[in-house]
Amino acid sequence: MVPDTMSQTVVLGVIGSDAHVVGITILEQALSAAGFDVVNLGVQTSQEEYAEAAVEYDAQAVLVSSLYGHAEQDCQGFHEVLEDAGVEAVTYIGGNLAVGQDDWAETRRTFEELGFDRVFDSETDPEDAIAALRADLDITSTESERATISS
Amino acid sequence: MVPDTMSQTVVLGVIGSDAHVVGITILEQALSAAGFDVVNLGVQTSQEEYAEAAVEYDAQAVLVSSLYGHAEQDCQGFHEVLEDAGVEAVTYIGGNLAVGQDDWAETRRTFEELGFDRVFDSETDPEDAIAALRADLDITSTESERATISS
Amino acid sequence: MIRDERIPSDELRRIDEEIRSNWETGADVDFEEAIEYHESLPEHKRFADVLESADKPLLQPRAGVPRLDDQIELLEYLHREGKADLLPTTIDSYTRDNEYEKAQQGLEKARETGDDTLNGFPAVNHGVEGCRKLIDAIDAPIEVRHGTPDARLLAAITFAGGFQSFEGGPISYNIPYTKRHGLEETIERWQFVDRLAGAYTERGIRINREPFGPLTGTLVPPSIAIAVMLVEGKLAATQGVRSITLGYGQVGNVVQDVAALNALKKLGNEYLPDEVVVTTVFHEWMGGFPPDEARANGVISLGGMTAAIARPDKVITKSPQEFQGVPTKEANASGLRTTRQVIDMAIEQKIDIDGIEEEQDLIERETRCLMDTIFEHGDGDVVQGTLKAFESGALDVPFAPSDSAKGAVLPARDDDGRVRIFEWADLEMDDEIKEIHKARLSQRADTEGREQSFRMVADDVDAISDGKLIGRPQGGA
Amino acid sequence: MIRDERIPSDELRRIDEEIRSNWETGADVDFEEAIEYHESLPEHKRFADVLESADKPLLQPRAGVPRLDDQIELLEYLHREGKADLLPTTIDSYTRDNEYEKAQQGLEKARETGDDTLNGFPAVNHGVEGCRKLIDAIDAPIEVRHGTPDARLLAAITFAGGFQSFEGGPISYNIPYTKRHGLEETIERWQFVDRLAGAYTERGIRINREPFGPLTGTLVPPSIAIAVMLVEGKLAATQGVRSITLGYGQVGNVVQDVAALNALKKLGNEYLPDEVVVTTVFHEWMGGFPPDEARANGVISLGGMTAAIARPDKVITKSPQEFQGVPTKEANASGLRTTRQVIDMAIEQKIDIDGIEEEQDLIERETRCLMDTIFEHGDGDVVQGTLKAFESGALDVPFAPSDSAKGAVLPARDDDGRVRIFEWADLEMDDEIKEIHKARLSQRADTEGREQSFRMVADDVDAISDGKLIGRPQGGA
Repeated sequence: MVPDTMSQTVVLGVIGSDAHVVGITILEQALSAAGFDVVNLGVQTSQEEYAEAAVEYDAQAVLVSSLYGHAEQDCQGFHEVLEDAGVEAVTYIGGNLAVGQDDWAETRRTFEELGFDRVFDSETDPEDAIAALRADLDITSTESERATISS
Repeated sequence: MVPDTMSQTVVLGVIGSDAHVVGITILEQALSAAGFDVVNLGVQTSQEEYAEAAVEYDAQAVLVSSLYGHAEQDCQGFHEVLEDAGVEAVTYIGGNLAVGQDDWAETRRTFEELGFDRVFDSETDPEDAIAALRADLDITSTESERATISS
Repeated sequence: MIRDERIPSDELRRIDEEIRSNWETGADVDFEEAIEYHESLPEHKRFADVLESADKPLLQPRAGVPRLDDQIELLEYLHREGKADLLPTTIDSYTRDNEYEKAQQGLEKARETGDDTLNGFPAVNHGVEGCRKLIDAIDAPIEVRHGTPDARLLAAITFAGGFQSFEGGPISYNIPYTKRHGLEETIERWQFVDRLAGAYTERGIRINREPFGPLTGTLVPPSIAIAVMLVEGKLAATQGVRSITLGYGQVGNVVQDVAALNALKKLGNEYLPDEVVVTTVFHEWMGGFPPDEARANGVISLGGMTAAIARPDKVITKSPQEFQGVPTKEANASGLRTTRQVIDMAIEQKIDIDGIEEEQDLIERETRCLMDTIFEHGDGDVVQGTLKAFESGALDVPFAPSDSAKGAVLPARDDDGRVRIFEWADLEMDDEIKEIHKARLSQRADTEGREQSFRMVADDVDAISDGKLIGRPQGGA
Repeated sequence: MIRDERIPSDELRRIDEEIRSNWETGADVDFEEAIEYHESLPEHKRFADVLESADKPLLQPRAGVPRLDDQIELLEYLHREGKADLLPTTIDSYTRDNEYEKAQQGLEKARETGDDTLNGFPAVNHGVEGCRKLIDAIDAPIEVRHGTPDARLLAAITFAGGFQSFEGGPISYNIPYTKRHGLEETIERWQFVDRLAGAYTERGIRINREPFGPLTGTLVPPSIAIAVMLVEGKLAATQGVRSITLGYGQVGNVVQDVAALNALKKLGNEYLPDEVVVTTVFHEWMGGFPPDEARANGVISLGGMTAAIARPDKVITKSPQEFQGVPTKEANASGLRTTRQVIDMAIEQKIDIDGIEEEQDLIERETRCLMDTIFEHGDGDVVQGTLKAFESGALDVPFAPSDSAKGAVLPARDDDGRVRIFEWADLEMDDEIKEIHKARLSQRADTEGREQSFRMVADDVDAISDGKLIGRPQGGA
């Protein structure tokens, strides 16, 4: 195992009443394989559960997934809840974020305004999320590879 | 064989430049099985060829098939050609008789006005044509069955 | 402690009265009067009889809209234009969550505006009378399809309302549908549903019950699905159900799908009591569809071809608009007719494919391992065994959102496109069988020049919607 | 007396000059310059190379409109949206009848009005330059598809215009297409076409030739179709053609279709000279289609499934609008994508169906009977043998409109849906084989409780458009 001090902890889950589990299951596998410590909260996760887990595991990143089209309402006030709990992690959201995703630029802006650091569409590969995490958490690819080799 | 004096001769063919052969092949088989003497002129038959065959074989009926949508123009003057040749046979036409067969009643009237005794659509079973021939040529079904049995 | 035992009559009556008080329409249910209503229905509306006496696979779509008139019109259309043999009534999401008040608001809004404000037919709110108007109007048997963990009131009302078939079960409507409903709770709820169906059955009204075979709909290994079907079938039989339709969702490999349907039928007859008439239902591909109607028709047709070879008793069809969600009625009927054409062209042909028996044998061995572990976990009791096996992970379902299953087992396709198990986690299985799966996946890894990894799983999940069966690496190795 | 011998160079030149004077655009053909043009084409536009090196069945639709710009747009669309691997240019009916003047009028009217006044692309009228603009514009190989008994000028212009594949042959573009063109005449005409293709081939430009396998498209028994393919392949090879694609039209029974494609490939390699590269093309169902796009998609998908199992080198696809005639470009692309989806989902699966070898063996035996009788009729010469065998009826095609074939042989499906021969007329065949057909048809008659009769033929002709494979009696026996 990678020593705790070196590893980066990521909390992930599906927000709201959404029960789409396939995406985060695969993301969990990809993040683990890439050397991250993953806390998978599963589907139908409330804003409070994200905040509690982020505090408990001292997470560097909170990844929110939503595929059933109600992401915007489910994420109202999410960043206030995180802030109140003292969470300073980067936040990403990804999935089918609007019912009719005609204008992706607008959808992205909506979620950036809600406070997310990055917004991904449902076609995003796990690798893209991993690359973004490495950039945002200041991990070089080499470091991570070293970690994988030593594990 | 049925004696010549008892049998009824039917001339059939596909008129104009039409090369659809399946329908008349099946009709030929059905008419033969029902006891008629059949002269099958095949596809791409001209008005003159019908008239010549009707005279040569002393036909009681001339059956015209058309499936490519140009029946009306192919049949212009057909009954004059038959009359000039001295043909007194009943005449039937069947097939896809108009390009857009929306109004079948109108299509039927068109061909009746051209001189055909009966007009059939492309869904007609051979049995219907045979029943019509028996009625028009005054053959009882029993007679025909007797003929079939004696053959 | 909940066990696989028949609910006593007085307990049945007590629960029945209790749950009927959950919503006002519950008061209209009168069992004796309902029996009379069912007896008045003509033969061709008796679901179990129609299904069990069919000489070729019957087709059934999915369909549900909030208003009664619209639902009648929709089902008439699918019957007339889609030539559906059996019809569905799909229930809305609020009713599935027992939120009858919200369903009522949605229904009233639908009546006011004419919009489909609910994603299904709120049968509880329509009540016994509304249901019977539907049954009376449609000239074919109709099944209730939903996804409700606690379907007791829905069952009480729809059974009294004249429906003679009811989809779902304690595992199959829990594990894939909800996160927090405990399995023990849903088993108890569904014992009541089955007992109620059993009560009708004893009076000569054989209510058909249909456990939901596809589970999570995503690369579920056949033996896991079949084991869940056998458990739910056994639980229903214990409560007196005598017409049970076991389900299976297409994985897309023809040999494996035919083998699985054969195994499902065989093991169903073996594990369920003799007095139960076992039938099978095949669900056309339940995973992601191509975002293109032309390609979707290809996926649907492969399902039709599989059905023509395996000859299940029923096929649940998909529509070419599957990608975008709820289809128009035209697209729904189109999926039915495409399936019908393929089945009718292929079903009279003798198509015996090599390797089906071998694959069926493997599926049966795997299923027996899982059934054995369930019986062992419960010391012979299926209910306790199921609870404990899910708890230990000895029984598991891939991609299960429920907290009641570990969801740790992961599937991947082998080099022939058959679904194998890549990550076993704690799933109970003979080592010999594990070796077979490992060897088949290793063969694929060799073909693709990459290691066995979760990447295969991820690629396979998207493969059919991307136009292939197997998620091969794109571009370079 | 015309024989299967190569046209001498001077004779080739004489005919070439003569036929090029039939229409003004003939003057623009310059063989040496044409060789240079072909040499300048990139690898991915070389038809024979692309087809012969493919590792899965390539898809090709049918498509032709009168104006050059429209044809470019149509082919670009089918390439981009339909993902067609190979493209077609279907020629109009006037050109097929060598009525270049009428084609010219139609083309001019099309240019004036924007309407499609012709049912295809009049390549002779577009001339060498017009053809090359098309070849230059489209990023894939393109084949000329037509139905022309005398295609000499069409070949001269399209070969010089950069097309590297040309459908048709002296039997397959005569017997099913026209009444009065003599077979001797069409053989002579096509010897020139093949010799011209051979002349290009000698210079390194391998023009692919594709005899039209489906013939009359209506329940053609596989052995008859294959015998005609072998004859046309041999005639082309004699004239120097080295890339030959033998065709076969789907009959709808999977086992028989796979067996026929296997036999076609095997016998093609056996009967044709070693220096010829033999490939195969499978035509999706050429008979009557259901008047319903949903059902038509089922028919198309069964073709895709068959192709996935038999793996021909090429598949000619149908569109869901087949019933109504020429499809929109969207429907045409849709037929391509449905076919692609089915093939791509099924092709990696190991699907070995029992009985294919046995059926293939029967087809091969039948074909050898027919080939033997052809050789005997001609005292070893294929041309004379073909002429005399058609004249005697020893070789025949069902539902042939041509006076050159008796058209007296009649097919019917057996109880499994395979096409057998019900009326042999004078077709040459071993008695043992006739007994096999008779027994299979008798089995069907027993199943249906009726006598073997032409009614079966009539019912079978309509069956697929009515939604079934076999034309069973409707209602009572």
